[in-house]
Amino acid sequence: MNAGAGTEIRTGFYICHCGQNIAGVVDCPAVAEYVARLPSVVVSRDYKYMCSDPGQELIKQDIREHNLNRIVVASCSPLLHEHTFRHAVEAGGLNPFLFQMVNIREHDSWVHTDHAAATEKAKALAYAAVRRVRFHTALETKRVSVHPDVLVVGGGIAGIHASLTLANAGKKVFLVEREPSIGGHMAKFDKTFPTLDCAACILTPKMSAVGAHENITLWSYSEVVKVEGYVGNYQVTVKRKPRYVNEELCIGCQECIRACVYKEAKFPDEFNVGMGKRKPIYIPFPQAVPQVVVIDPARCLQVKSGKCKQTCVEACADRRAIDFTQREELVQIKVGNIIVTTGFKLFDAKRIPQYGYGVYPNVVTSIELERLVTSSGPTGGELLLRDGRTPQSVAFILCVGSRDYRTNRWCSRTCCMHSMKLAQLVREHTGADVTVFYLDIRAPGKGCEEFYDKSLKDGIQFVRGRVAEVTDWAVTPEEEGKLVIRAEDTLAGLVRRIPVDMIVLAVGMEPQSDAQDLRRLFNMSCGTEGWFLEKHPKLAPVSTFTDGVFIAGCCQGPKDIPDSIAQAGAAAAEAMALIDRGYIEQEPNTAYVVEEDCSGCKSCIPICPYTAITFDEAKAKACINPALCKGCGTCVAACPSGSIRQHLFEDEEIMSEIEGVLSHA
Amino acid sequence: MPKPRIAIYWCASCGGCEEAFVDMAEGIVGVLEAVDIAFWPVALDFKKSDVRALPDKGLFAAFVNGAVRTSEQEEMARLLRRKSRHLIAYGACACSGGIPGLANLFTREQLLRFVYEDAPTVSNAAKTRPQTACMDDGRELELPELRNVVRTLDQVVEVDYYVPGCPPTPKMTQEAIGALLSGKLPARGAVLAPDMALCSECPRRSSKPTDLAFKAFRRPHEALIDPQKCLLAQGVVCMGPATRAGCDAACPAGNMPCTGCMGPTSRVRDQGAKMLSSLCASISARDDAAIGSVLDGIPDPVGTFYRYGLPKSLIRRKADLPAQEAAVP
Amino acid sequence: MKYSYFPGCSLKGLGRAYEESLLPVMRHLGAEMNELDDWNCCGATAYMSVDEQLACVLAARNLALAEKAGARDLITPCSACYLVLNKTKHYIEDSPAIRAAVERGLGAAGLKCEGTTSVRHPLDVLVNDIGLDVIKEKVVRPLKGLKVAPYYGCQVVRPYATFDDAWNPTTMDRLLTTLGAEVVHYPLKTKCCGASLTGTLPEIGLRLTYILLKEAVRRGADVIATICPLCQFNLDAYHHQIEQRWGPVRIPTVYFTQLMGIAFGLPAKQLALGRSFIPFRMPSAKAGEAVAPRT
Amino acid sequence: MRITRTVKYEAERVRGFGREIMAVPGCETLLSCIQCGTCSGTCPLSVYMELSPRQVMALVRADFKDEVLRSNSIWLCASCYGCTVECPREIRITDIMYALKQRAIRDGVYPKRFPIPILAKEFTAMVRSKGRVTETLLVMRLFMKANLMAVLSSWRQGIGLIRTGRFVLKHERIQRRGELETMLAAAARDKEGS
Amino acid sequence: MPDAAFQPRIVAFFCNWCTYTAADLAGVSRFKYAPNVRVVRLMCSGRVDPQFILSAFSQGADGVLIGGCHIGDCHYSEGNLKTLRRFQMLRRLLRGLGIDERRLRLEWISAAEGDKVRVIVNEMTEQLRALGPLGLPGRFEEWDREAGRTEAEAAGSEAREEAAHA
Repeated sequence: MNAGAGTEIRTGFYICHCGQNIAGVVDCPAVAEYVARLPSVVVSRDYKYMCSDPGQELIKQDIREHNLNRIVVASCSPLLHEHTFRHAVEAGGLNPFLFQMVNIREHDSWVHTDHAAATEKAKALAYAAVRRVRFHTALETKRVSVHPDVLVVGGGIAGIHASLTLANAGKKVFLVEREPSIGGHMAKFDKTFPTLDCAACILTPKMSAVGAHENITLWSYSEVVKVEGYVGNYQVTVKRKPRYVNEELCIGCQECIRACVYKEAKFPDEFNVGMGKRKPIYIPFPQAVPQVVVIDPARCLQVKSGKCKQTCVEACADRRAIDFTQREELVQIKVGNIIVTTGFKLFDAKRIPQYGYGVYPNVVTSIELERLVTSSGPTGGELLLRDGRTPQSVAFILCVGSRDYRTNRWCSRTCCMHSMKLAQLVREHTGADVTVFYLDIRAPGKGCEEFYDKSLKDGIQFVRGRVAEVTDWAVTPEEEGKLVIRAEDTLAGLVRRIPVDMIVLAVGMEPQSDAQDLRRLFNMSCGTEGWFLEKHPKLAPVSTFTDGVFIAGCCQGPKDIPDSIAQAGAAAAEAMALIDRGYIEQEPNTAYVVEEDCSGCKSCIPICPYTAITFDEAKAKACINPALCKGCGTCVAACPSGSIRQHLFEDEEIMSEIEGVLSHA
Repeated sequence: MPKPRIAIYWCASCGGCEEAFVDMAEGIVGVLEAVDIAFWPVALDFKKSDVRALPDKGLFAAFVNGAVRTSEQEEMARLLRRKSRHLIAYGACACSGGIPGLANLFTREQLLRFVYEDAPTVSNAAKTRPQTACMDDGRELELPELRNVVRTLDQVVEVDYYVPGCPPTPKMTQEAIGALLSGKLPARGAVLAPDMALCSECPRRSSKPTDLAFKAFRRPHEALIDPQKCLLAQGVVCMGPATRAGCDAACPAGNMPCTGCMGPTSRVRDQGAKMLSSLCASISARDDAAIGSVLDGIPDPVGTFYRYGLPKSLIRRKADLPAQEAAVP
Repeated sequence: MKYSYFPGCSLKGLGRAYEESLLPVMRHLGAEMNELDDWNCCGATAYMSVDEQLACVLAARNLALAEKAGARDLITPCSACYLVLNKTKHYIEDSPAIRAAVERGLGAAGLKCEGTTSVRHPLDVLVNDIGLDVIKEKVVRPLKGLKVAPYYGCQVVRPYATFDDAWNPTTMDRLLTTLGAEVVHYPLKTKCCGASLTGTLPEIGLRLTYILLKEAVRRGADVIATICPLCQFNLDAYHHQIEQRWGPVRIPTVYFTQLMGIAFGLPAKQLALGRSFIPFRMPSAKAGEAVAPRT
Repeated sequence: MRITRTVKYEAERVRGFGREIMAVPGCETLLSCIQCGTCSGTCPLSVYMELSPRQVMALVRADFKDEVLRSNSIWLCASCYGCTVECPREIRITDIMYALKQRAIRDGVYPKRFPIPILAKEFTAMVRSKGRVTETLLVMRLFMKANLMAVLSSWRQGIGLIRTGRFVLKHERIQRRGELETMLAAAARDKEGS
Repeated sequence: MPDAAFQPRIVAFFCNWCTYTAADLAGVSRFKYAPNVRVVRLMCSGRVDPQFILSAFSQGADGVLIGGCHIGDCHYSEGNLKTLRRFQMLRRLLRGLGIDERRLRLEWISAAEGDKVRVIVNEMTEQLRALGPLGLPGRFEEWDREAGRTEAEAAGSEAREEAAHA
């Protein structure tokens, strides 16, 4: 099966047209002709789609018919199809690592316009691979078992759905949520577009299911602080912040809250985005899961000063759930896969001062309005201006912190529909005139265009134009005492001034402020905008560049609830695929010490970040533990006597590749 | 059966390698019993014509030391190549250029001007320079031409075996001759020294820590060197890890760092690059400025990493020097 | 502290009260102002409208002169000059064509512009270099009870200035507060006063000015503080025409440097307060005391 | 009621005009303009313009040179840079307006008795000859060229300036006027040459 | 005067996780850049043995580009930091060897920075074009011409001497 030493090297070369993707720029037949004349090349062909079944069949057939023992395929990125062709090589009866791939699509035809230069480049790269592959040897992949438990980070709707999907399939899940309750942004919504069904009605049962599920360990008020290991075998450290309430003992009766020394709720309440009040001891919201109170250490007298009558402890009586001795705790768990669903942050409307948020009290954000129209909100669902009047006219400004080069370039995707939903709720609650200032209405989701149509028919006015500013200075009598919007109605071609009572800013979505830390923690990538980067925008939308780490929901980019749930399900399925197979195959690209060459100089030992290299005192040689080696090759480059080598990236292989790329103009 | 004939010749070298033969002491007696010395200009009065007179391959072996930098040395290298069955590059200069190889950092003109004019100890008001030809008493006299580029022996003629070191130790020399005579030879082109780095035989080896991280580099004269402890662990650049064994770690044993005269192992193409790679990877500094100040401790990277091997390194010579320079008039 | 000083044409003409108050204030704070030798007009908005490259060459001569004088900072009080000189620096950096034209032009006069001199507004220098602490120490007569509308005008904070926000600048607000004045909420602080149009299209320019004055009055301001000679003239000189059209909106407009001088206790005649159409008076406890000479 | 036909024919487009304007530093982002109207909404003078700044941008991008150069919009721009700092696509609209003004003057298509381009030209002429501008003299020249009646309506300002000691009748000028002339000539000559 | 027709050769060593992926992204995004770069994929920039760089130069590269993950983002924790240290010393070494240090470039390019690949490759191509060819293989040949010359001469002088002795 393997070409042993001394065996004649017989190489097969295949160049893929990829339809016109490659052949449109690179002269594939010319490259094939050129390679055919290179030493050791027995077969050289060009073909329309190498990754297709007939393309792969070609390789298999040639291996048998021409007794090939090395294969080179020039096509797309190895990150995309290396596995495909390795399988084909293996199916043809050859060790899959006697294969080398040449990237002439992403690195050549797609990025160059000069056909002649691109063809020459393809020849050089092909030549390099043909030279390189001569040194390839047969290798075996390593199999590592996959730990069946899964960590889900973030308890918004995506995390909840992913956890339940996995748990219902019998997998054990750790769900870690930073806030005292799961639920995320969705828990704050009144109704959901385009169906106008009540957010709480569809979310609450799922939240309770998480709280009650025997396969889910819910750690709220906790954060992941360290991730070690690799796919199938992650060791994760979770920080559990003290909530000063024993979760096992608390039954959520809230007697303690009533008993708190603070008689009145006086601190801004996070759930109502600062518009409501709570006490130092509180439950985040009525449907919170876990149904357990939490003590705010920044507000509680006992925590802050140790001087409090502790009436809460008294009220809890013999349940003894309140525990001021609680300290931060680090817990270690082992999991095989991680699903990151850490969500988004809302754009801070103060960053666009022209809109007067924070200056004019009746300029509110969309999420504030959401709380103001909810019956569980601070006003009991009555939409009022700050002075208690009912608004007669309300304007929505869309794309606040979206599609703007100075803040966020992207479209936040949900604001159009979200605003239309709120506009309908405003009309329902107050009958006020509603004007929506928009740039483009984006309503591509299922049922969304119909919802737009309904909004138009309901008499909501849509003005196409980005609002330039919101002021409180009047030019005409009807503007007195109102907020005045100045904008060009671009469809009418007129600059307009429009006085209204209330303005709602449809703030966009942003990556979480600690997204960069999370990215490092889980070894993911972020796009330039800061959203977590999927492995492939189409083919691997919930995978990341780190195997066994998946993403779902808005941490990957703005999306609505149905899309978040769909991704969460997909991420759960990806994790399950790994768990149910039970093992993963690792690239055999580990480094190894050639013992008889090693002088025992120990130079390599401090180089390894994984402590995979140890010094064998008895033999006075370095020794690499292949199970710990991740294959970076840094020690190979560092070994001063050339005694460490690396499978798949041997010195001779790389050197011949360098020689190859340079030997052709 | 006549004894095999050998030749010993020097090119650009300090004479230390010739000394190494003598340093075999009584060992040389055994050698002389086994071979006839047919050519050894330093010690015995043979002429070039005597070598010419030999049939091709008439010499069993020729040991050539020194780098090749004059026309005469090239000529002699070719002659000895033709006349000998085994041509041995003997010593660091012949193997990899050695100290004379550092002349590849300068042009011939720069060298001549310094040596004959600018050096502080020179008094040469007439600015006389060596000439390749001149007339004296009506007779034309010739001097070999100094080349622009210093070369290793194998950059001029094919070499069969290498005996590295500055100079090779008597033990290595004896072993090499022994191997030649016994016919128990490795593949052609091999280095007749252990193919392992020097640390394997260094007396200080056990004192090297496994968590070395360089905070600063010191040159030997800048520090009081602990005679027991690994030199690298003391921040002194020791080329041992990137240098062949075989010298019994004479320098570290004598409280000086290895400077790399034995050249790299067979697996390394460029000794300096490898040492640089290993050394720099283990610097503890983490940002540009801090790394820079650690590196300042190695003020002459070329001289440090390529003390004996510049002509044999991947770049061979200072690349921006003019390729050709008019021959000395 | 030594600074090079580029007055610009206005500070020698209509806006001379600006220079006449700026220089004593800077001197009082120990800053030396050296007027740039043989400076020329920056070109303002008008030259840019005719030929951009030549406008940049024209402006670059001043930058080159400042560099030749070894100036690190060039103080430029006029908003238009400040914008044009900064814009020229940006254009020289961003546009090879303009850089080439500037090099050719300056080269012909044996000059060169390498961008080593920063163009600074006195407001920036006063607050960010000299500092509010130093200024506070010099205040001997706090502007207690004086309600000021801080008016920055358009060009100084945008688009090249880096010392403050383009929409809601606050540097002068903080300075005025330090002087003891009360700053009124004035959302029009960067709205255009229409100065470049008042002379040519009075109907349009006057209306823009009127809104600024009206809102300052409506928000209870006693005085408008400005940092631009054009704004000052525009807000000050056309009250008659404005009143004819829309009724009285009488409020004085002064340079912030004049208010600084008053707070520092500098003699009124050093501050050129008499150069305004609408006289400014401190509403002090001793009611009726005029800081400005009556006219 | 007068009825006009407003169809635009391809022949009316001046191909490459948009591209020429976008070559002004910072203006290449005009291609990303999403016609949101923030410029018009921000502009204090858009309400007087024949074409709103947004429409100017659209017409420039679509190569409708004449429509843009002949409109009063470019001359009403007071260079307050509000649009430039507010544009969500960071298009340097003010600078585009300058580029349009230059081309209008070059092509001579600006409204003839319209005072703003006259001011620009007078200003430029004074700077070229004296190196500095004397505002009072400039205004008087402008009034004489554009509108003699305006002198009469501005008498109050004149009197006020005399009273406050700001009415200057002597030209401000620089010393090395030759140097300035050399510089501008050198820059202009090579520009034409290239 | 830089030769506009000169096509510099750049060997690039890109790490698998960040820069190689970024180059793929540049492809997917159809960013166009100069065809002068040839990418050798390694798992980590820490695998870049200085021998590879010198070898590339000695075999005709006019420039070498190393691309790795940003500091702090290395897939292998700190491989790129080791590269940074080696790179700094290599630049000093190149200076000593008479090779313009701008011919060796180290760039941190994350998987998301497809456009940065375009910008850097174009920039480097232009810069190398301005620097002109390094052309080491040609230089080696030129250097060795003086030695080759004597082959014939040697034969000639030998013959002459022999004639004289005869």
